[in-house]
Amino acid sequence: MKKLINAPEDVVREALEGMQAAHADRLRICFDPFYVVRKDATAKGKVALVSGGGSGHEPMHGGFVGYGMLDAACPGHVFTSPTPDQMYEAGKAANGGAGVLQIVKNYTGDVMNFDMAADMLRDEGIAVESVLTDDDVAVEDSLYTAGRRGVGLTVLMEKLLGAAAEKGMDLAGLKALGDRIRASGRSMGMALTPCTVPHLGKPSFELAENEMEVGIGIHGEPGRHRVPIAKADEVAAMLMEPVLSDLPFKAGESIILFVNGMGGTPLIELYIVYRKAAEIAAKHGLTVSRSLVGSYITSLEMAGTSVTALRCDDTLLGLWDAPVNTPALRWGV
Amino acid sequence: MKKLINAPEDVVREALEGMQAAHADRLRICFDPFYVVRKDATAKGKVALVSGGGSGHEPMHGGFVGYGMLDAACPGHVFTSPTPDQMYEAGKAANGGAGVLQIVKNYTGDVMNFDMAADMLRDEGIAVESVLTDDDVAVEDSLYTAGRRGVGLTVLMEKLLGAAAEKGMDLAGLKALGDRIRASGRSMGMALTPCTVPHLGKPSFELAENEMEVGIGIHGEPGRHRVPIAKADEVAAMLMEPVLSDLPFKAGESIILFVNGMGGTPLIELYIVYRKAAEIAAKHGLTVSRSLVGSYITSLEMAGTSVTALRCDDTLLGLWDAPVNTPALRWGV
Amino acid sequence: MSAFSLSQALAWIKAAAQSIDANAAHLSELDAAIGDGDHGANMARGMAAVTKKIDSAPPADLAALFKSVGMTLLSSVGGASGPLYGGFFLELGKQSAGKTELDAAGLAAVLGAGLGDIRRRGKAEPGDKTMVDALIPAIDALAAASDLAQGTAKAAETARAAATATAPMLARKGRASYLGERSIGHQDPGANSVALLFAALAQACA
Amino acid sequence: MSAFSLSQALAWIKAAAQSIDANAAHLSELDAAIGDGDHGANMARGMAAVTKKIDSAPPADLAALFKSVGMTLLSSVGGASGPLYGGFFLELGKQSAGKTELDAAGLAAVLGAGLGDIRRRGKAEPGDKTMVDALIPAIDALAAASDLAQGTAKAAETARAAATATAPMLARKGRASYLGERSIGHQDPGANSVALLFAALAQACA
Ligand SMILES: Nc1ncnc2c1ncn2[C@@H]1O[C@H](COP(=O)(O)OP(=O)(O)O)[C@@H](O)[C@H]1O
Ligand SMILES: Nc1ncnc2c1ncn2[C@@H]1O[C@H](COP(=O)(O)OP(=O)(O)O)[C@@H](O)[C@H]1O
Ligand SMILES: [Mg+2]
Ligand SMILES: [Mg+2]
Ligand SMILES: [Mg+2]
Ligand SMILES: [Mg+2]
Repeated sequence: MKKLINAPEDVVREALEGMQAAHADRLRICFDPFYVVRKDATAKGKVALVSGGGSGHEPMHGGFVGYGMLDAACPGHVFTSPTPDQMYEAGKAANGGAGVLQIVKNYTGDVMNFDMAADMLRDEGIAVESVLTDDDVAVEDSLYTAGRRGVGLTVLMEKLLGAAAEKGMDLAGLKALGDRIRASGRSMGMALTPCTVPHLGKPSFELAENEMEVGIGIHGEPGRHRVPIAKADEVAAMLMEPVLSDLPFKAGESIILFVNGMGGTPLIELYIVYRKAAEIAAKHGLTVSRSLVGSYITSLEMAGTSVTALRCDDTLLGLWDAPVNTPALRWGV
Repeated sequence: MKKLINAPEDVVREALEGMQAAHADRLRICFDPFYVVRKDATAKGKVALVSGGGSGHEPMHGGFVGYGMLDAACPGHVFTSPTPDQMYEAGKAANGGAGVLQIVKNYTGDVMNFDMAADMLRDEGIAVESVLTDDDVAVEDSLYTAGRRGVGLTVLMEKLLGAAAEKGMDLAGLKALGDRIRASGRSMGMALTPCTVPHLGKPSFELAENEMEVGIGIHGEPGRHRVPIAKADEVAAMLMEPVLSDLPFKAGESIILFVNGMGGTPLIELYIVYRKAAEIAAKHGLTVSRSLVGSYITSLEMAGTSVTALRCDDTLLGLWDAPVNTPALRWGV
Repeated sequence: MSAFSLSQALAWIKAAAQSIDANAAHLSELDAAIGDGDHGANMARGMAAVTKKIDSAPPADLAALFKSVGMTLLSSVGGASGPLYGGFFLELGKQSAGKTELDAAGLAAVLGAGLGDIRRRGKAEPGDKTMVDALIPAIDALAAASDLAQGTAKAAETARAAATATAPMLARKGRASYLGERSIGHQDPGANSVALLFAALAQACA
Repeated sequence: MSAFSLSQALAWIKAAAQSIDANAAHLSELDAAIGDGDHGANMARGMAAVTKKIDSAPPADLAALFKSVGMTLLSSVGGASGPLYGGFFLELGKQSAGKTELDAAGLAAVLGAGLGDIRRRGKAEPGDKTMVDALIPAIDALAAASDLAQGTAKAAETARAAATATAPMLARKGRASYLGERSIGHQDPGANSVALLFAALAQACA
């Protein structure tokens, strides 16, 4: 296992210590239990946005804590949902009196743990709402299953709701806006290589030199299909077509297009994928109004990419353009 | 070769097309010859900052074009210095009447090509100065060799000189400031894995599962020593100690500390390295006044890291904090 | 043995902690095949925390023990199994309030209530390829027995067989459900940790 | 053959382009061992551009041909070899201005001027493990000959041997210098492209 770590059991704590040292001007990190919170208290009357999930997806979520985005984030162990006590403490620390909005990726563990934390916060008289992301079209949806995974849309969700919260939107409004965003975005990902969970010490699946996995999530799990490696343009099409036809996005609509790297793929390749993804969007009659290209929701050192399309109107574009000041996403301030 | 590309010969052009599509609001990209330039013309009287180098180091340099940093960047083929005609055209396009400052990494090819371009620009009556970066302590310096490589310091140099140029500093002032920065910064890097140049199709060197290379550059070349893989804390020490003792940095001084990813290393690992690098700096009596953690000067999909320390005073810190608005580095605006 | 009291319960939890620790790598490998490869690490971390907790603050009765186990698992396991096993033991705590001894039927009833909590929370049906597929038949086997030692032995055997029998199932809950057809042919990790828990229970009641 | 004129020069450049193209992978592999693995691709891209250029705009004389080759290499090769080979051919162009025929000594003088440009620009000394180590003995060999065919053949042979002889050298210029001691044992890629150029020259003058 080739990683810049010390011991598997220390990965999360030491990375948080590094974050604390690098961003002491803006973040406060609690180590027992683990959570990341803005250094400045949440403004009175502003809804606190709390997210979290397993570690290994950096910069998500801790790197998105800051003005215009999250108020707090709870990192779990690598690929493991954090626990209710973390979410409870983070919610209490971040609460500014206007309640807590939880942004939860749709995984059984995350949903159950956040639910318990919400109950604990409500027991203390704090209003709590939750917004789910379940944008991964690679997973077949059904009433009888765990449903779809939350992936790339989570980044856009956190940015947009963060901007709305900063503008003073109340808890009910944020919940409704979050549900609208949830219903308007879709994603799909692929991997050229697997990743290695530190405490496992070996790749979570094996891929031959000429194979890739299509329809992967962000936890090193195998995808839906294993196919021969293909050119970037073909990969972009394999991801974009299911994404666009799922919602479906309709000609004339405007989208935010997000091409994400899985952690081990360099930016030069992401731009090559973006090039084709934007071309495919245009071919479908869509206007790409905003774009994001980079590794924002990762799966350790996995090589691969995911695309996310979010249908947007002027309200969402305004929220997208609003100032944000976090370690990983920053503009306008 | 597992890469999200189409054909090796199209990598640079297609990545530039993707950049153009993603950043059309702020960048203009010329395709014959290749260069990236700000969409808005350089302000009259502002010195134009032009850099460039082989591709494969993204976001450097194209991702650093924008307010407060570069005016233009010339991408060469992968790991190949761009040609004088690119630099000449980029210089002409970016010149705002106050001359052109070239920021050149110290490689034989880059230096010779930029020199030729400078002569061509001077022939047209444009004032040109060049600043070199040669911060890699892994390379032994001597009068009789090509000297040290320019690596991580280049990112800091482009940020700081960009801020100074924006504030109206003239060409001679920028050249002097650049030389001071050059004399105040040192770097060193290591690799856990090699990288594969697209047109070569196979890794530029081989590393066993239990080996790493220390003292690598950013062009996939082997390093100075091959050693057994070590813990992140040991790696941080292997890089920081030679960096700090080379200048040498002295107790009581203030530094900007930059922990860089080589392209295939995820952020969670960089924070673990940063943690120890900051600790080592503190142990040497240094104050880490600013920090940067991320993959800013890469070597395709190589896994590994480099550290850069730059001695700084209030002037440099002020320039560091000044607004910057580029695709890859942005704050204050 | 005819009754399950605090000493058996403590022996159960300690044996379970040891067995989970010894089998952590195997559980994680099962999870790597159809999930995210952390089930063994999650459970081992949780059971180690439990051991530390009950060593430092020995619980006075069954209810206190199970509550302590549940709370500790909740705040140390994470993932899907954290709330499921956490809630399971919290429910065991509630159900054994005021009780000092349980016979086979009584223990089965308490465990059944714990299973009820898992099913309420996780909404898994039998055949969905989850821990529920090992819990149901194991608890049924215990409920059908009159002797605690024999009943728990039978339950352990049943849980083991049921865990193995999850292999051909198509996962409809948890991470393995994302794999669809590709989940077939691999045993469910949670059903396997259930089998370890019941083996430890049988050992403690032998 | 006794004189080197435009037709030999054109034949040289075309043969060189073909040979560089055929050996590009080998040159890049040599460069991968002690540099960045692009020398073959750089030279092949440059010589392909040269071929295209002189096919579309056939030069009128030696000076025009070499200037065109130099300018094209400058704007298409990049790296260290771009300015070095570009400057070399530009110098050949200057030196052959007004000349239609060169004998062995004349050609050696022109090539020697080109070498001078490379040495001014690159500041490499003999033994630094660069293209200079192949150029010096090859041009010397041509200068010592009276017959062009024999002289270029001897020069080609010498360049080839000199390229091979760079292997034990410690690199002091270019990227290979970063490797220090580890550069020893590998041939210099630029010296090898020089050997290919001289083989093509001998072929064109045979
Ligand atoms: N909805 C559910 N109901 C019951 N058990 C479930 C459910 N979802 C998952 N599980 C169980 O949890 C196990 C996985 O636990 P673990 O790997 O620790 O968590 P995660 O899936 O979050 O990584 C599965 O093998 C399965 O037995
Ligand atoms: N200073 C120099 N003087 C002469 N030749 C040099 C010098 N530096 C490099 N070279 C030659 O250039 C060759 C490398 O060319 P190439 O790989 O195309 O460029 P780069 O080193 O920029 O990648 C070396 O093998 C060497 O022969
Ligand atoms: Mg998990
Ligand atoms: Mg090169
Ligand atoms: Mg799991
Ligand atoms: Mg080279």
